[in-house]
Amino acid sequence: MKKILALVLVAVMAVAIFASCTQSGTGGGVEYALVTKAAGNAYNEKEAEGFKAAMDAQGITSYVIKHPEKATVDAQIQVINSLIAQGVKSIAIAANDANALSATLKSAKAKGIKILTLDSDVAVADRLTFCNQAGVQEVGQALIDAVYDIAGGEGDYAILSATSQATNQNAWIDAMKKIAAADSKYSKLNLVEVAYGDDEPQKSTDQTQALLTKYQNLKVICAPTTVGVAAAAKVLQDKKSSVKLTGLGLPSEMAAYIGDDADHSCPYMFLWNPIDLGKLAAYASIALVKGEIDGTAGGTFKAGETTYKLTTVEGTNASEIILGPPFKFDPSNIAEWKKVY
Amino acid sequence: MAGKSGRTISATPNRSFLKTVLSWEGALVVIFIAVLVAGRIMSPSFTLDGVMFMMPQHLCQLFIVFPMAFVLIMGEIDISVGSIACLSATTACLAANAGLPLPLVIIICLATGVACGALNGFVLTKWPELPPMIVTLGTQIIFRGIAEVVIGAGSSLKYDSDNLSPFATYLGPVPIVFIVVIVVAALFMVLLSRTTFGRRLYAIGSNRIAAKYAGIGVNRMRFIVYALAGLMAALCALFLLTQIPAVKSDEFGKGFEMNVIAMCVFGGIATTGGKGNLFGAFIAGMTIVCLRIALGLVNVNDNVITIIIGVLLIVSVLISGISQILARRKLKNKT
Amino acid sequence: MSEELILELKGITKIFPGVKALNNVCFQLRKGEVHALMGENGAGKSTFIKVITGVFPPEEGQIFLEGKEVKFKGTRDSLAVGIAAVYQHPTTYPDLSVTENIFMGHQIKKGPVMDWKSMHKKAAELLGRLNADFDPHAEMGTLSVAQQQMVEIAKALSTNARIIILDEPTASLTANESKELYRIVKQLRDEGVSLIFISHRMEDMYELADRVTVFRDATYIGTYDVNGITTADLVKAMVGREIKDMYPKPKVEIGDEVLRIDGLCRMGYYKDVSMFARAGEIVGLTGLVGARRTEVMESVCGITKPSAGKVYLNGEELKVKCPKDAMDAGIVLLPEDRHKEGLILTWGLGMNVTLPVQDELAKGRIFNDNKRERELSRDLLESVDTKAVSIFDPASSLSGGNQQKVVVAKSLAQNGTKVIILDEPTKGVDVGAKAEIYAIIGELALKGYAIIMISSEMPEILGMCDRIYVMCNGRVTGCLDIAEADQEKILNLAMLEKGKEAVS
Amino acid sequence: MKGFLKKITGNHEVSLAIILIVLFIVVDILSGFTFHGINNIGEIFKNNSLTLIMSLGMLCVLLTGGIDISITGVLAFSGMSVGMLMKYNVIKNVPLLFAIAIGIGALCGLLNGFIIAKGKVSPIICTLGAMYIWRGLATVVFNGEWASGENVAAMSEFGNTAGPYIILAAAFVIYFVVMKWTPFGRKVYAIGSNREAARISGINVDRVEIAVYTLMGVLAGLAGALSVSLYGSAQPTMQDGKEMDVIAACVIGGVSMSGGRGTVVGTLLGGIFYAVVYKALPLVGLESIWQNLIKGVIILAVVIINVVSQRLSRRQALARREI
Repeated sequence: MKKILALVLVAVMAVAIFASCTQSGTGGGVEYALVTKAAGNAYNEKEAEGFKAAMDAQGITSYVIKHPEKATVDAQIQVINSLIAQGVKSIAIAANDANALSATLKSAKAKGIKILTLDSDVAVADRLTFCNQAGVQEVGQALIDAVYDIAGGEGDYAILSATSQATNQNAWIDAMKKIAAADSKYSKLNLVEVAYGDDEPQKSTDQTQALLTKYQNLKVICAPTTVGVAAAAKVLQDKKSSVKLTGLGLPSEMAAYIGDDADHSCPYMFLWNPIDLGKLAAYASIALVKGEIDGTAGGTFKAGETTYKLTTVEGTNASEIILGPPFKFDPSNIAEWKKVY
Repeated sequence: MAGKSGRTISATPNRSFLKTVLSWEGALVVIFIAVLVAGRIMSPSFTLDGVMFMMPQHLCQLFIVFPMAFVLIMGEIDISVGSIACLSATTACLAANAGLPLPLVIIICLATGVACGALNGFVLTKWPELPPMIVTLGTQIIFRGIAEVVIGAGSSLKYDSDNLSPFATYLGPVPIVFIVVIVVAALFMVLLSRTTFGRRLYAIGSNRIAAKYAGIGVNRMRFIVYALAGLMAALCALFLLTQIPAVKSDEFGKGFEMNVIAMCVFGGIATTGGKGNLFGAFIAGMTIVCLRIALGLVNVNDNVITIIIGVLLIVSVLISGISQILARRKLKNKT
Repeated sequence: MSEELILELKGITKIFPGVKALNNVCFQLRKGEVHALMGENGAGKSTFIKVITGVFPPEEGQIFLEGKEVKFKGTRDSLAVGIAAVYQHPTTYPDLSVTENIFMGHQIKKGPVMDWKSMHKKAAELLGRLNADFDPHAEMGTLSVAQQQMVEIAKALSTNARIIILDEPTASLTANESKELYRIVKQLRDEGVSLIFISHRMEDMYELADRVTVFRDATYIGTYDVNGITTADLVKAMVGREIKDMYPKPKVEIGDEVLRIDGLCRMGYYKDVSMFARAGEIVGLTGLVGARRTEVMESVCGITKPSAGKVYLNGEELKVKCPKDAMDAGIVLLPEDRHKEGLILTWGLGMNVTLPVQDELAKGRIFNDNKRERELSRDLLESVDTKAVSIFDPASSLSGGNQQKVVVAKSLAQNGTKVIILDEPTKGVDVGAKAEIYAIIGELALKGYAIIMISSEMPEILGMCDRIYVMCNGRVTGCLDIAEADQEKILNLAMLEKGKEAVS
Repeated sequence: MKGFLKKITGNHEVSLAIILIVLFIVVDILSGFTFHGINNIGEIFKNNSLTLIMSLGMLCVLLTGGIDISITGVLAFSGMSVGMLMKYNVIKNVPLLFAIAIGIGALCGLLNGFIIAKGKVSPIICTLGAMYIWRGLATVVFNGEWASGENVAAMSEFGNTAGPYIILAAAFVIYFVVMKWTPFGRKVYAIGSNREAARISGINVDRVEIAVYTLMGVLAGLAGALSVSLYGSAQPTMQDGKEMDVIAACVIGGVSMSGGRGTVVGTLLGGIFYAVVYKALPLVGLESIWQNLIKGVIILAVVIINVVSQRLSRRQALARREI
């Protein structure tokens, strides 16, 4: 009896495997790969959309976009390993952690795979170049100015970041702090805490509430992460709190909260275009594989109509490609942009 | 030396090849081969090199399958192993970053694991009426909590040294970790099926009170097994560090306990204790590893794999339930 | 008592996987009678009860209630027509209150919700009717077994049962508690309730029953008037043959003192227990249930820790920290509950027998020596004449008597044994197998072991032992030599509470 | 006085309530009397409403001697279903969405119950498998999408009304009545206390068990919809790993893992206890990083203290026994 049941089990499994196989249907060799931070995140989906658009525009079909199951390094390594085993030529990756991927990326490098990063960087030795969505300096400046403006020039503000290890959030926050320290204009602004919501809606919600409870005189929260800013916006708007919000957010997610009146929690916010970032990563991948650039600073390549240049990351000899300055979303343009991404 | 009535009792085991093949382990081997064949058909990258390349990351969990099988055979459960791996990896990182030599790093890592396991064992043997599920749930949160306090929430602690790289190398096409897993598997199999230690485990799992009356130090055995689970979790952490050279308190080893329990149960080990063997658990673990690799290579969403494992788990347990019910019916019809 | 039948079963057959538990059995119960149901273990009594209450629907046969045929699909149906059962092991809910235990399944409701107030009131009434003096709010788990049994009877009464079935109600009761139960049974009978009760104790039957029905090997043997049948005839009906020499005690030369227990205490269990046993001697340890005989012997064997006192073996003080220490020293315990403490039922007989000595047999004390284990276990099992085909048969497949033989074989496995402690060796063993076990015990004494036998059965104590210790409520109240011992003396000592004079 | 003390220490719920009140007052003083505000208390309930609601279902499951670790998988699947229905404008009606989520949860729970009761599969294994399945389906079926912001605006608005509080209160009142005063509730206790006896006294054990797991599913489904409305987002990984919090809340509240023991009031206190500590830590200056560590210590401490006090009272009873 057990035998028959076991055979049934085997059959069920075989069917399941082949069913899932046909579902994916990626035949042929894969050359270009994009690995995002995790499945589900709308921002990541937009990056993927841009990557796909650029590849399609170049007539390249041998590419794959992989969203790891969860926003963990473990899941990301699993995905990268399977790409290495498939023998891809380049991997563009938005790293979940700056340190943890190094062993995996080294073994990819050893197999001659071109590694580039976008959105969040890894240790510079582990990649050829980094597609930077916005210059650190520019983002820091835009955010601290927004805080200054919304707070009315003085008062307490807090930052709700992703994780304490998130490379770009940390860079932006550092830049904000440096700019604020350098100019006496910002001397009356007081940063009370940098809280971490780990890019989870729930934890971000909890952290926002904790900030409100802890600091009664809080005027502004600045959240330089799309997940954090959306969670904080909901908390503030639901509570009809007098605390206002700014940061980096997706227009489609934030449209409900953007407005100049008391009913809305966010007067304005910033972001670059993740679709463009995805496109940039795609063109950079192609350029690396074709040998147009080799990852050293000074090289140039064409992305559609625009020509991009590899610049040096401050304090290192590694390169990065800067997408452009952040874009401001306010009540006047949000309705239009929320349809785009 | 027959008794008064002169009745004799047979002492020859009744083994048959057919029975072995038709056992659950036999079925697992068939499934394992089916997965390999299906993988080969589906993906051109599913070659020996490809599989071996992807294996190390998945194989680490197998270290914990063996001691977990021991725990389950005793009729208990340990859901803190993932956290123990996390904490051991943390101490290993601290030790390595402090510049300690590799042997010392390894000792510190393994000692952390044993200490954590021993804490489980201590609490559970000091107050045997506590359910293992709740105690290890508590320590699960505590161990990870300690790692969190040490590392910081959401941050990662980098293993800042190359000295683990010998463990990440290959012997021909075979990764070192695979060889170590095989060796460990063999050791644990011998321990369970050939030694008095293993016999005691089955005795405890089948009837704890009778085991005590037969002179088995039940609490001593439990303590040893939980400490062993800690040790193997630390070994898992060590090898995982070669793959993921940084520890995040909320990620490292997370969910391992459930994956490992699933492998054990799929391998025919009953959570009620006293039943199952390591060969089944090992093959089940390898099947799941290869399934993950195969589906990963054809770019199937990892969640599909999760669903398949869930279905396999329930179906495999259902089969034994159903076959029992059917066997009973059959017997009834005979009489 | 009238001749009118309230319940009649005809041609009942019940089949379990592999066995016919009941084979064409019939039974008649008259209105207002107390009807005893007797038979050896495995004769089918308990199954029969479950057929009456609808737990197991029979494969064949009919049930008539007051002449009308009824069919029970579950206990719900039988309860509805007024049949209630009180099972052997109280089937209570230890975590719930007494009231709830009484009314489980037929709660009093006020609209959709339960009416706790009237249930408590009704429960108190029912308990009052049985002269029980505990609070219906009390948690069931805190009550004694006798009190729990009262609750079970109250539960039967609460359903207004016309037929109450008692399955071995006195098995775990003390003599006084049994008397209380007799009173209740008689009271119920006088109120017009018909009762069926199952018991192994002849005294129960003579005290209460009007008629007795005997089952053997799943078949119906006969129904007799209690006054019209002798004990010998009844035993013959139950066993199917005459038993000539029940207690084959050999003549043994009694040697030196082997075991001495001196002033052993365990807080809350027993106090100042002193006794000794000599080589070749069979020492009886008796008393009522709850005298804590088992607890003393478990401490001697290292299962529990005594709080004071010493144990000497061959004149040397023995330090026992765990059961293994006691076994290594040469003290072996055959526990009372075979299923729970003695055997691993899912294992083969062979592995069960060699479990305590697997270390000694193992190669290098680590690797199991399967060949040696198999040979040793086969020899031992044959030496006690176990009815089994192979040492790989699971222990669960054997009958109670044969399981007990496996436990005996297990206790013989190790070398250097000096003292064998048998805790209720014939409990739940049927009459035929009992005699065989007594024979084995006699042989063991002949081999020079010191034997301590805990038993509640007076005939077995008087038939087998050389000396008898009697315990009451955690104290040794006396030691009798076999020559001076009789049932009355033992009972007096067994009921000798501290500070009171012997009741004569 | 002695009797009073005994009553306090003898009853898990009472002692827990007292500890909770003391803790509350201490925290209130330490935080400069900001803790007792209605907003703060409201927030405590709201932030923990998912755990609290699911702990009711878990209570019943644990009472029967089972366990269900698939609840957050069910939560994610039902929550995602609701989120996607809204995102693609299929259904916008909030009550209807709640009903759908509850329906999905009920089906998931029914499946668990059926496999456990009829297939005689051990609950932890069945629900472990179910956890994998529902969590996986939450991603695969909806292609890994998220729904948030404007997509789920209607649900989100509901989350900001008194709705969640009412649902929470209603769930507890209903469960309190059902578990204490209806035959169904008592059957659940009976099964956990002595399964064989329950069978013999005519309780359809299988049916009750299936009902218990189905109810667990209902509550997990409800929690899924509630999660979407409280956090304004639905993503496949939502509430990952929180099933252990739910079990922990029950255990702290005095529910026995072996079945038969535990009350609705205890469960509520267990859930709040946890929540108050969680909320209080940052207020008394302990960094949030210590929260998890302290959480684990609390769980362990509560179960150990329980055993120690049981042993103590048994020892006292033995010492009183006359020999």
